[in-house]
Amino acid sequence: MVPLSWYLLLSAILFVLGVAGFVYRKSVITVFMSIELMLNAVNLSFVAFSYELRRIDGHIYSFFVMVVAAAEAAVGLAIILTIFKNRGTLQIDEVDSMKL
Amino acid sequence: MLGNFQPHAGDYVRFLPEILLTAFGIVIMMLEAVSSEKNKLRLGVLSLIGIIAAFFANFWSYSESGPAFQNMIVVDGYGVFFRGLVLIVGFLCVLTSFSYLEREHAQSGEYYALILFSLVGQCVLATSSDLIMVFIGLEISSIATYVLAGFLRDDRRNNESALKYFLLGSFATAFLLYGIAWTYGLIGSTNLEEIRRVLDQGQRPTVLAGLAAGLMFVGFGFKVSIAPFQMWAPDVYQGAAAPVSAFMSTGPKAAAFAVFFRVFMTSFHAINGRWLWLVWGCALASMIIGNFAALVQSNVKRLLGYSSIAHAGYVLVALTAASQIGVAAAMFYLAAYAVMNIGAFAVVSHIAARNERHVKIDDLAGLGRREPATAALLAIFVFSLIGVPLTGGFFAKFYIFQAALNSHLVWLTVLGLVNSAIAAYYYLKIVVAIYMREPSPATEQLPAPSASFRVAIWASALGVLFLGIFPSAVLSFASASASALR
Amino acid sequence: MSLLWIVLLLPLAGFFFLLFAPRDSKSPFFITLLATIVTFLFSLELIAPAIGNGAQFSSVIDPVWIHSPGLTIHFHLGVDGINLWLVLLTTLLLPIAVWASELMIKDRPKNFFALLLLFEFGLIGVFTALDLFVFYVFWEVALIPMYLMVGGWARARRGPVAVKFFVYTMLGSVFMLAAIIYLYTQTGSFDFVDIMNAVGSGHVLLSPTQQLLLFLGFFAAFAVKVPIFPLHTWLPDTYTNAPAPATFLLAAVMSKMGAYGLLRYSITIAPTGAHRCASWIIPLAIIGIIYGALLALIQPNIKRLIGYSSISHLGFVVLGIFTFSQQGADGAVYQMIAHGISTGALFLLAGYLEVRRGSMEIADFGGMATPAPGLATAFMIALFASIGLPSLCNFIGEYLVLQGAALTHFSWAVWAAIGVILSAAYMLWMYQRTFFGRARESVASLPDLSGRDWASVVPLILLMVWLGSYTQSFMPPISSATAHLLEQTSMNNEYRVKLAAPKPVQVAEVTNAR
Amino acid sequence: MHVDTVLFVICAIVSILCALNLVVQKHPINSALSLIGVMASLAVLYLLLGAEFIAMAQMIVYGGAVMVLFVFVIMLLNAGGEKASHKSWFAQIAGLPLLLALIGLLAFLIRGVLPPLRDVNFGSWVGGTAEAIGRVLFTEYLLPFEIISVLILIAILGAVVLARKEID
Amino acid sequence: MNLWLIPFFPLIGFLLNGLFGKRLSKSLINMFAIGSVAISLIYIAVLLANIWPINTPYVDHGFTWIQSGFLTVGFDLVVDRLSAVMLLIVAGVGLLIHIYAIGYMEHESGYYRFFSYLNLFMFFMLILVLSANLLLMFVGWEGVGLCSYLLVSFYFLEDYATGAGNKAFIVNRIGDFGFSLGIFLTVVAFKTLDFGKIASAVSTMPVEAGISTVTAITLLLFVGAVGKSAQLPLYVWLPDAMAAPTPVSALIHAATMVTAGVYMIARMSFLYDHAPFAMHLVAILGVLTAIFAATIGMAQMDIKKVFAYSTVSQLGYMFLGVGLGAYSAGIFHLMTHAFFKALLFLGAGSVIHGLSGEQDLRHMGGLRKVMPITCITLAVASLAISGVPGFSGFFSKDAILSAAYAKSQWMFWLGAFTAGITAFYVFRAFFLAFFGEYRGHHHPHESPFIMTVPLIVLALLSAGGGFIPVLGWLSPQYPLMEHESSVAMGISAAFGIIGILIAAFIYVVRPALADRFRTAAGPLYTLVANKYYVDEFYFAFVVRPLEGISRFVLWRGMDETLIDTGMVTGLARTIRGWGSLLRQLQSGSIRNYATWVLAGSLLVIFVLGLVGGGR
Repeated sequence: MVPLSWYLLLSAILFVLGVAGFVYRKSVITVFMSIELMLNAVNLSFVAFSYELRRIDGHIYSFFVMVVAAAEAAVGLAIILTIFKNRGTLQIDEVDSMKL
Repeated sequence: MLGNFQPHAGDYVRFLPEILLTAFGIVIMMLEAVSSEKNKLRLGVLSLIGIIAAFFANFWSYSESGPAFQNMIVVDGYGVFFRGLVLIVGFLCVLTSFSYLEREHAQSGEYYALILFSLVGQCVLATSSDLIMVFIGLEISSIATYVLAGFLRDDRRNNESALKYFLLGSFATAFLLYGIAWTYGLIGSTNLEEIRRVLDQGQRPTVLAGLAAGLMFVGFGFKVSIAPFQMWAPDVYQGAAAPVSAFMSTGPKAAAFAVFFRVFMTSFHAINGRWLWLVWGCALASMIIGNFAALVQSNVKRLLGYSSIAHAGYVLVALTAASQIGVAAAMFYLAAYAVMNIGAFAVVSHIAARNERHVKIDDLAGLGRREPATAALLAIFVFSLIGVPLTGGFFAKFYIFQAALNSHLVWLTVLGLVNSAIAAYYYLKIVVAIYMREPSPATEQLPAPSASFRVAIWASALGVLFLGIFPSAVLSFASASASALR
Repeated sequence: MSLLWIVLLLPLAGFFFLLFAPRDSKSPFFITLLATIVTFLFSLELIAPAIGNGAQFSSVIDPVWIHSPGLTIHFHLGVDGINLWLVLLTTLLLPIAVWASELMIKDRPKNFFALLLLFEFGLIGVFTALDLFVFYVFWEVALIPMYLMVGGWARARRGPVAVKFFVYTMLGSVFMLAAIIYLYTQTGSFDFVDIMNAVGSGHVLLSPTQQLLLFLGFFAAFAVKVPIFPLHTWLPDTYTNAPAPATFLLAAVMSKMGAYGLLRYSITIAPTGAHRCASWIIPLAIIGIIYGALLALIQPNIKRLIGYSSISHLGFVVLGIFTFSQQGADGAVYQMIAHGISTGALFLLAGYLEVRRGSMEIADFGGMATPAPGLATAFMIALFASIGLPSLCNFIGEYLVLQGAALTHFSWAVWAAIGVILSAAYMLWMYQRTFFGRARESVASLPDLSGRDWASVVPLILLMVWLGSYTQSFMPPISSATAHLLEQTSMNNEYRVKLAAPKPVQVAEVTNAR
Repeated sequence: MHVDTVLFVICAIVSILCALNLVVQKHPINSALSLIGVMASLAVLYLLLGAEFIAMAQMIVYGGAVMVLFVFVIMLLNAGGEKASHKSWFAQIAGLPLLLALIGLLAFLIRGVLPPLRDVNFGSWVGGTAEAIGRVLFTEYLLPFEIISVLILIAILGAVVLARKEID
Repeated sequence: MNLWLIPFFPLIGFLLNGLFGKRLSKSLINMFAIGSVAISLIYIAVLLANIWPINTPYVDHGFTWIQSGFLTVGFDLVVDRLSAVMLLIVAGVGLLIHIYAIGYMEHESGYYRFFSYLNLFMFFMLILVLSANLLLMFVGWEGVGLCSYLLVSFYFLEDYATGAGNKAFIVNRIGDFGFSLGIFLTVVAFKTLDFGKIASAVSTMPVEAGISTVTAITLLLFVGAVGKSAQLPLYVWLPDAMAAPTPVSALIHAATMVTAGVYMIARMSFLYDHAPFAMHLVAILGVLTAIFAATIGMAQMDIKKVFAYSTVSQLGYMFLGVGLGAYSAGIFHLMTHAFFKALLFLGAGSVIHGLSGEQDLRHMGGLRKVMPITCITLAVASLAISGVPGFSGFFSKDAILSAAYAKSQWMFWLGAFTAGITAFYVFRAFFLAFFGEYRGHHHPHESPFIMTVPLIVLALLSAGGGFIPVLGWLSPQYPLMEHESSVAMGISAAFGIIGILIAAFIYVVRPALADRFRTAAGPLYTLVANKYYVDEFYFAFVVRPLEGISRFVLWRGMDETLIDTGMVTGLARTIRGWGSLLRQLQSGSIRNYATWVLAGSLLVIFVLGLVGGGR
């Protein structure tokens, strides 16, 4: 007997933790993973809501989100590779040559 | 039972532009592998053909307008307008890219393919009538653009701009997605019309609707680079190659605005009392941040990046008006902005030598003496960006502020107009450079402008002047199709 | 093809034709000269109908320009007694400017001539526009070429001066744009005539508050353009650094744009606002008169001096307009024309001085009368015209303005008339230091006006005498037009003031604006 | 105490702890592993919510493919731990309060404003079968399903463009 | 008959000489210059003969000059008995002086320029005299000022000349400021500027006790007169104006232009009659100026300066006359003064000519032998101005003084005393120039025929001019005041003769006395010799402060610092400051940007979720 709102709360917490990871982690890869965490949290909300609504569109959404996540992962990691090739570092704070 | 889900011909006609673009993109991808270094140009031409084909398909689909694929997309005047707009943007950007790719010795096949695919995403955005399509279209256009931003993988600025755009973009997309999730949970559907219907009934708690709208606002606001989500724009536009910046600042932005307006004017219309003030503030903030910060820039690309923030602010004024005229004004504005901004970026990419060494305002000095024609056209673009009459920029601004005043937004209008006057200051620095100073080394050793470049800027200039002098046609179409957003 | 079309489009046609002319040859000059002269000849044809029609607009053209659901704009142009002479002034002075430019502009002459033609196009449009949207369009169109001329050919500080000039004007005009659009949202039309009818007949009622806002919106643009103290500081820089022909046009015709706008639009559309604001505008005008004169007194640079003097002169125009009296209005219009000719001539001759000496500093001159008696004489005549010697042009304007002021409020006339004393002081002092005395060797060998130069000066001198001694050839259309205009003003004013007491319901309130 | 309550509590705690670990860990590899933990526990929760297919996909696509990719890249670049930096001071200072505000806001909205929803008990609704998903995917969601292939195409193309070595 | 022809001829002369003079021979220039004036004089004579006797003003309505609203100003000319007298004086004396100038200017450069200016002057002067409305009169009024400026700075290579020219014009402008205000007020009061209409309008009004509209108008117009006719405190330009060639001094600064003020008041008498206060003021200022200038005249060493101050003083007399209501007396004196003062100047001119430019009395003396004609004519003029019975000056001055004697005693005594002083300094100059030993180092010679003839003619006029029945002639317009008191006659004549005797005693009988007096007077003498330091005063307290304030307070302070740097540039700098502040947001760090997005999302959610209300 778990009220659904707990699930939503959990997803909110995970979402915020993802944001926290983005804001506080200094390694590009970890930052990227934090985004994945946020997407997962969103997925949880989708699934939870579709449970409430007794409809499976939510599942479809989370499925698409996974696909998108995978695609993003491919491209994102490729971008990270180029960064590493050119700068030899993954410190996100070092990538700030363009500012002001 | 599958029968009523069976797509029929009309659906394909309405979706034809996307299909064509995809097909051409794949073909180009294939040819890239087999074609030799010298006939790369053909790929470019091929992509141009693809875009033109899609453009006509777009018209055809207009004749067949209506929803398609179980209301996933809807072809209406509004959608067709923006599809046409992004296609024109793509066309001009491909043209400007020719000499750029040649200069940088980059393999062009993927480039054109990516542009075409990104256009697919933007077309989807323009016509999408379901949040799922919004999400996917946004991702398609964005991911393609991330790659384009970092296309020269050995260029540090390209990398950085790609990384920034990618990370922050996905970050914002997560917010958008969360908003979609809440909308779904609240409404039980993600069809825009459906959302509107449900919200109009007003049983749902508007606070949560506000939450959903807010989270989506973050996503859209980021894509169209309005304050307080504008940070990325200057860095990314500065880092990416000039033609890509031209593309990013016009195509995806226009498409994002299209869907932004569609969602907020259609779905969340019921609670616009909640967001109008917010938009008011964001519009003003964007104009102020964009214009004021641009005053102190010396790098033309970065300056244009800031100015793009300001222009997004102007468009947002139209959203604040929240009226038919407002929507029409925004459509017109984005069209005008597209042509003039692409023109400006095109000239910049012409001046900037290999690896874009010359992108400072000082590097433009004396262009008027070296290349009178190019200089004159650049002047036209700049004056249009300022908003001088007989250019598209002026009429767009005029129309936006007319819409604003129609909704009694007196102060926003006055402040916005004062902003546009202040903006004149930094735009004029460009005119001063090209006409009132002695030639710089950059302009001294300027390569002869390539044919494709000439076509691109002349086309843009003609577009600017056409929109400025004979706006009737576009305007009528815009205000007629604005009614799509009730 | 109405006549006004020809007058308006000939310069534009010349402009496009010029784009294809060879760069390094005489042909740009001849094309431009031809275009401007033909324009002038055609513009002469405007006189007869304008005088015939009296207060009504003549040789009107009114096609639809922009037509879309919810927005229809007519390209409405017309001529009446007020703008008739301003148009003619423009079309007359342009050939003279071209004539002088051929001598004074050596760098990229083709571009300069092209800009001159574009400028004429814009200016004719500004003066004849009868649709507020069209007016604003031309208002800016006239600004661009002037900006480029000032910036591209200035002798020093090119960028800063030009940008200051542009941004300053732009900052003013955006308020006018806001006012125009707001007026549209209230009246549903940009057409000046329609608006006047709607307002006059009471179909549209503007509350005093709205009128005040409208008026201030227009005023911001015009005040900068005139310029009215304290918005004048763009003027000395611009006038001093701009190339001589540009300065000539700036002072002679462009400075009239603002005054014309004040007369034509501000006081008619928002009379109540105008009447309210007159209480502080007139002091500003008078301050401008005296202030400009006092500053002219001690300027070390001839162009700067004349620049400040024209601040003073235009103060009279503003004063005349805001007396809301027949004499004042007539005088204002007459003063516009007179100032255009006299100050124009002064700047033209200053240009000839500049060409000869390569400087405008008074200190670099002295004793010019000995090597160049002709130049000295011409300058002397223009000078006396400009300080309002009776029987020369400026006197009529200044007299009528002051007379109007005296009739409204005698002390205004007293203060303003001080400017007349000072004008003699600064001009004569400058003349003494520039032309009198023993010629220094630095100027001793400078040439006198050539016949070619005289050709550009003589028409102006003749006009000074004509305008000054026989006003009947110019005044009747002006009077009838201003009379009509003032009647509208006062009628609308009373009408509104009556209705304003209980605030009309259908007036959209300004206060609920976000 | 009902069983799925227990399961929920356990998985929730595990996921939150792993997520926290992701945030606090200085070395990417640890973060990656803890992210996998989050995903695993989420998969369980999906099952509880009757989303079998999604649960499976979660494990296969996410836990399997995506995270492996991450770990692979981390190893490839043998990305070391983070160095301290004093740039982005704004994030350091303002981050925490903003995060707390956000979670507080969300919590308030979920607990305070959201109308009471149904309770979750395992097995009461099992709509998310592969069959059901497939049916919907090829009927209502046909277009998204088709068009997302373009996305994947782009991903491939982009990865190739960015990651491949210069041939010439 | 067309009155406009009268000024038209000189205008033609001006145009011909002005445009083509450079290429014309001297004889042709003379023909045009003299001819035009002569023709217009003849035309005047014919005209007057035709409309004789001018009982009603003869008005000639020309074209409409200005027409605005109710206000109509026409190019209307009028001849009545007053302007008839004035016309004859201007044209007659003008002609003589033109002729004289031929000789005087023979060796000057810019010969054609000089005569064209003179013709232009004649044109404007005749307009002034003939005008039938105030504005047209103002045209002449300013026009003659222009010519005076042009002729004073005729020697434009010399700074003193050009300076004097500027001074003349600007000081006149100050007067004209008042005059123009008078015009405005007239329109306000009477809605017209036409003399006839104003007169009829005012005739119905009562005589004003205190200061009111009509008084204000008259006073403002009088300010103009003060400037033009060099009265206190605006007389300062006239002595400097002696920088002009002598014929000019004779014509403009003695005979005609400077008397315009008097003419104007006589012309506007219908207004002044209604403003007793203004009249009183005119009289007082007149008599004060008379004595003031006379005292300065005693100590001047430049022969032309002496006569200049005497002009100022004599004008004072005229104003005294008109101020007392004795318009005809004032005009009468105007005429006689035109004769003898023109003669004085021309005589001085011929002396200067003979001494090739020498003007200082200390370098003259004993000239009666070498230039007898000049000497005799000058003697006649001196006697006339001293009011020696029988000579013209006697009658006119007597007319004024007897009016004063009747009206106010103190004015009379002051005037009479001034008459004495006048006689003294004029004869002082005369004796210094023609008696004693020659103290200069030039070779004096008598002037040529062309110059001496006008001298002789004027001498005859100065001698017999008193017998011209001007008073009677004007009596229909300005009724005579029947108080020819023999007392006044006697006293003034006595003063005059005493003055002459003193002068003779000091400068002829005992020349040594002069220096002793000078030393005895000491500071008083220096004070007078330096014209009471009025010029210095004006310079220190008007010109300097004005320039200083304009330069430092208004230009540097207000315009450049406060408005331009402060307001304009300041605003720009502020905005740029904001810009460089806002660009700090763009720290370039991804994490900061994300934090901003986070903050923004919070704001958005907060506003949308919790703040916004229904619209």
